[in-house]
Amino acid sequence: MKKGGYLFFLFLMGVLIVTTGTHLRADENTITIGYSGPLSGGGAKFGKNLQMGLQMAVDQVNQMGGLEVAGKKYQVRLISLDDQFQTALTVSNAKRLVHKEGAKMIFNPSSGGIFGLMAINEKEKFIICAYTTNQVCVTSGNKLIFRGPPAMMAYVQAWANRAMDKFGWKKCAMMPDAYDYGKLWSGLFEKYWQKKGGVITTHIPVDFMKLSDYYPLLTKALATNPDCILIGSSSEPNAMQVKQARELGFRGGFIVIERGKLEEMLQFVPDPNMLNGSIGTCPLIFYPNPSAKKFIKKFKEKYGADQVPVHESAIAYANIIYYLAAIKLAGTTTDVYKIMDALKDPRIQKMPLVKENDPYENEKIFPNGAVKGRVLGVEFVNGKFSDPFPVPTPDWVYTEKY
Amino acid sequence: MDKKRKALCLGVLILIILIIPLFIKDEYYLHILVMSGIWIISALSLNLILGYAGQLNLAQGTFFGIGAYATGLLMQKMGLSFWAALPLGCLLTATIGFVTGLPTLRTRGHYFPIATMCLGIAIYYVIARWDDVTGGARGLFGLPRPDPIVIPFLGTISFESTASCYYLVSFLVFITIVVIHRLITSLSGKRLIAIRGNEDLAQALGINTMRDKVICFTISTFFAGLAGGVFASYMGSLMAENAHFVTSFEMLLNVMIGGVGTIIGPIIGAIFLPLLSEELHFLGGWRLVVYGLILILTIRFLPFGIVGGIRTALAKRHDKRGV
Amino acid sequence: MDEYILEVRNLTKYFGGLKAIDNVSFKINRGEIYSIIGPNGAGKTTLFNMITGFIPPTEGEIFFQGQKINGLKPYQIARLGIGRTFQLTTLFMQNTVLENLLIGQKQTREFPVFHSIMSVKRRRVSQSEAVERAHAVAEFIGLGTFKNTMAAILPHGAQKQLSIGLALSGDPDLILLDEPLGGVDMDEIDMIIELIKKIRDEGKTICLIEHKMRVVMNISDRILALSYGKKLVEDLPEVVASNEDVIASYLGDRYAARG
Amino acid sequence: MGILLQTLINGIMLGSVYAMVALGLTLIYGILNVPNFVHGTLYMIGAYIAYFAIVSFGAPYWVGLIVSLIILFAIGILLERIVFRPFYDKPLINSFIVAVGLILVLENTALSLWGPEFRQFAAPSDKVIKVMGVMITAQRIIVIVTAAVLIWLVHLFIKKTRLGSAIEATSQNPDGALLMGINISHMRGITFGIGTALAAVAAVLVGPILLIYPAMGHTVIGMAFVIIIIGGMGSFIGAVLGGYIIGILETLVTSYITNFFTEAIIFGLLVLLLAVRPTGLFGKPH
Repeated sequence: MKKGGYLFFLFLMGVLIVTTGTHLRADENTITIGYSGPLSGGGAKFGKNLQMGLQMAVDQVNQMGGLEVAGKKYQVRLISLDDQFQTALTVSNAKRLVHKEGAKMIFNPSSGGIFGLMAINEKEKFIICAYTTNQVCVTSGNKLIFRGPPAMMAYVQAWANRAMDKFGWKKCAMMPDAYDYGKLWSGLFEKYWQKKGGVITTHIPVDFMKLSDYYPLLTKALATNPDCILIGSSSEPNAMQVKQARELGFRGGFIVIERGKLEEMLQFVPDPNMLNGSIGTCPLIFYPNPSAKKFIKKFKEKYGADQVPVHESAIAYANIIYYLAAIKLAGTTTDVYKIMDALKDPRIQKMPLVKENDPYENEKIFPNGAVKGRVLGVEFVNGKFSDPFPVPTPDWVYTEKY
Repeated sequence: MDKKRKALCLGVLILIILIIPLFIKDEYYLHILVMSGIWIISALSLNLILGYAGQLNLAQGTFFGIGAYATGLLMQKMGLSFWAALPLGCLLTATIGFVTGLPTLRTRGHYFPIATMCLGIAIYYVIARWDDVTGGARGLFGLPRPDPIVIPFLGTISFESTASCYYLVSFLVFITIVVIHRLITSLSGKRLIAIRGNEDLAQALGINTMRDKVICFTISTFFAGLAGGVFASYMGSLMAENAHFVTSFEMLLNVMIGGVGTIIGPIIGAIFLPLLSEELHFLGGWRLVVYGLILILTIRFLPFGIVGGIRTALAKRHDKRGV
Repeated sequence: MDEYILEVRNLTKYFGGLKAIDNVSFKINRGEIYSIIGPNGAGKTTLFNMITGFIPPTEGEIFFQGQKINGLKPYQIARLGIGRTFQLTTLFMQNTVLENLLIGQKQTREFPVFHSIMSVKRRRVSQSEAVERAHAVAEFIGLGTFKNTMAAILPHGAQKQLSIGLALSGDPDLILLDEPLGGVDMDEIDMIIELIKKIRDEGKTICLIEHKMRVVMNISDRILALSYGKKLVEDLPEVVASNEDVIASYLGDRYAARG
Repeated sequence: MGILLQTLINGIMLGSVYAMVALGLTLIYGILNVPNFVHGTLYMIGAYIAYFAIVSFGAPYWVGLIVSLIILFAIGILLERIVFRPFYDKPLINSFIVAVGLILVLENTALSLWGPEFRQFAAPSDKVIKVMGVMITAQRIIVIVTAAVLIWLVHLFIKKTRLGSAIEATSQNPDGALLMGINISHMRGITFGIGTALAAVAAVLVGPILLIYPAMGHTVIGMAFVIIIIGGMGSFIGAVLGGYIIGILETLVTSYITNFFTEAIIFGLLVLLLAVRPTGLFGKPH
């Protein structure tokens, strides 16, 4: 072994000793929020968007002097760990966050990770804040889960209704992403579309993690002469798909699953008119309510004027605000069941922390943990956005199994 | 005298392993220990084919995944008990290992690692896309922990707690070490070393290298499957990513950084590296950058891993004393 | 039993368009030292590789002890009783002399993996037999004092001795030695020649590829001369040495060069 | 018919990218005898450098391409010298680990410095041309033509220059170059540089069509290895032909059979191919 070898060996040992020895253990006056999400790899952008929202809520509360719970002031801290969308890492991270860092709540944005956590969270006593539109996580009976985003079914029906009733589309080619989320979404959509008398001309799941040339798939899809295409990845791959479909001569419309954002897609197509005839979620910036405006302002103050917040950040932000409000309401930082009860307590909407900050002015949280929020849709026609239209969210889309 | 000392050391080590859960109450550290046990089994399995037979199998992580999925599916879809599903899952993995080993082991040199890498990718995609059986990209959830063992008059051993899983995994690690140690110290083990050293010469000496490689490959996939099966039951959920070749990389790193071609090396690597990766979390986004640098530097200065480094150091000291 | 230990009939080998071996036939008698000579590229090593199954012949047949062996795998041929060395000294460099010789033992090559893991007694018995034999071979080839030395750090001559020992360790009837004296010092040459003779005296047959003419003429019972894959002559040393074709194609060059 | 033609053109465009990436990989393999797993990551870096040249500094597309080519050529030489050189006499697996480490370092540095956002730069022309019912954008024609020209240039370099023929000789017979009196370590650096630059050009060419993000290298590296195996590792013609074959095959399988099991089919076929021909289609036998 060379001389460098010894030194290096010593260095390695040193790193281990230092890192294992010095840990910022949560002291008595800290509330820890754990976040496990994709911070590297293909999903990193999504993960970072969420993280920005989470961090913003935490910083805001700390700036106000912390959170007062049962007469005692607490500081809040966020610990983020990378899981690259892998369930095993999510579970490992959660164990670390809960048992080592003292977190009572874990925020996670993938249905796989959430299912992994649901297997242990009641036993190991922590709350899951689920960022998913998947219905199963609120209908499975898990008592320690709450879910931020609206139910998938609300979007499915609203988009399908709009596409058929307003645009008169009948033939739809489905090109959702090849992962769990796209599969669930397109499954629900297919059933509903056919029930309404529509035709699914082809179903081509797209793996957006691969080399992203969509010509081969689009060539195949366009050969079936669809009126519209259902697309469902994040904004940029969606935009590529739109652009390439137009290049191949497609004139119909696009139904955009809510993970994609029309305003972001707009940045990535050379001509806005390419997006004509698209249905998707309404950008947060077009939300008319003052609290949304207030959130955008605060977001830009924190992250820079050129940063436009997306729903991921806003929903994550709202979730933390709710969670912290629930702690205050419950008067305990440790009893997870009491915190869960407080979350569902109608009084929480009246608390100043929530009332002043919730960008969505969420209506309530169902006993199963689903947050009922305000959802708006939008269309893109003639090179610009239409006025937002409300997406109907009857209670059953939040509470029933489908 | 030497034997006695060895036995004593071993005894003390086993005692320490047995009483660890009495001192470590922290759920998180116990979890890390269980995971280390699983990584140890998988690292030893890779080390058998890589360190002794000299074949760089980059599909080992995929076999881990096959074992995990096989065990999980046998429990969930066929309703088998863990105690039946685990051996069946390992056998199934070994069977697939045997069938895929036959064509891939025909290749030599750099073609073998890349052939197995392709094999791993192909199988990964089958697992990731075969919705009806494997659950596709969403994975498998709600896999049960091992069924309690009922011992008449004494009570039952349940595996709900992490500590009990720790004992189960430790036991399996022990079995793995014994089997692999017996294999490599036997005359059959000498054949593997011959294949690693020079395959042509081994053939000229009358060794059926193809048969021995296939057998070794099959045994090593069996243990990869064992690690996977335990993983499935312990974690309760599986994703196709568990069969991805990134898992193979991780195993390979454990083996190489610990010390390839030794029994203790992969064990050290499988404890040390996951711990290092965990402890570097404080670096945030730069964590994997530092981790990568540490890998490069380790392999640069300690080409035979931590164990290799310690050995050379000891040999040097020995030499100095001798003079 | 057949008088010939090895018979090669009409052997031909093409590499692409190149004819490396062209219709060569010969027989080796039991117990003799049989040498194959020829300039570089004459096809000597190719011949060895075909006899030991590493390369399939394009045409022709090879018989060992009356049994047809072409088409068999190298390990099968080795087990029938043909040991060989390689032109470049080929050893298990990272292992000791004893370990090298242990690998070559019959017990080693056939011991089942199942018994390695499951049995206690069989394992111990075979192992001690093999170790005992390996010790014996080490003594026989004259490396008794180097038993625990790693092969890579042996002197070149000792490595050659060890490679012969490896070929010998499976107790074969026929041993093919590919340039056993290649690159060996003068004082080590005699040791290896003695070793070859000693092996012959044990009743084994030896087939030899060698460039050192003086040695070949000295120890061989018969010699086969090849040139560009063709058989020039096969006869007693003195006859071969005086053959004009041989002198022209091979010896001539050398002797002429030495002037 | 129109669809088949469209599919074939899609395949050729994909094949052009593959051929360039695989060509770089195979050159490096031929000389350095290491399977360079970092190749995909360098492809990513190449795309980012062009992005910064074009978007941040306002350089024209072709300037961006050349800047990226030159910088990646230099990076290639540096990496060879600093990272890979100590490992030539070590077993394959050591350079393999180093490659994995390097991927982690480069990719996560890119992630930390430049963020996870998807990026893209504009094509020099957005025109869509319609011929015989086939739609093809100008950029795709640029990709196909530039790739063909570059491959031809590399071919000329290898056949006509002294250094090039030394590279060819070395990859066919490692002792060959010594006879020609060429400085091997010098040649290794140059080859690594050229290989890396080829990956960079491929990335810049598809930059306006695909998305640029830190993990983008993963999407090509697996396929590139498939290609150089099919072509026979180290074989120039094998890599180029293999690139086009796999590009077209992948597109055909995707369009006509399944896009769900494309990889399983292609990688599975490859394992079978290796079982029949253990050194690839164009490779020399052991």
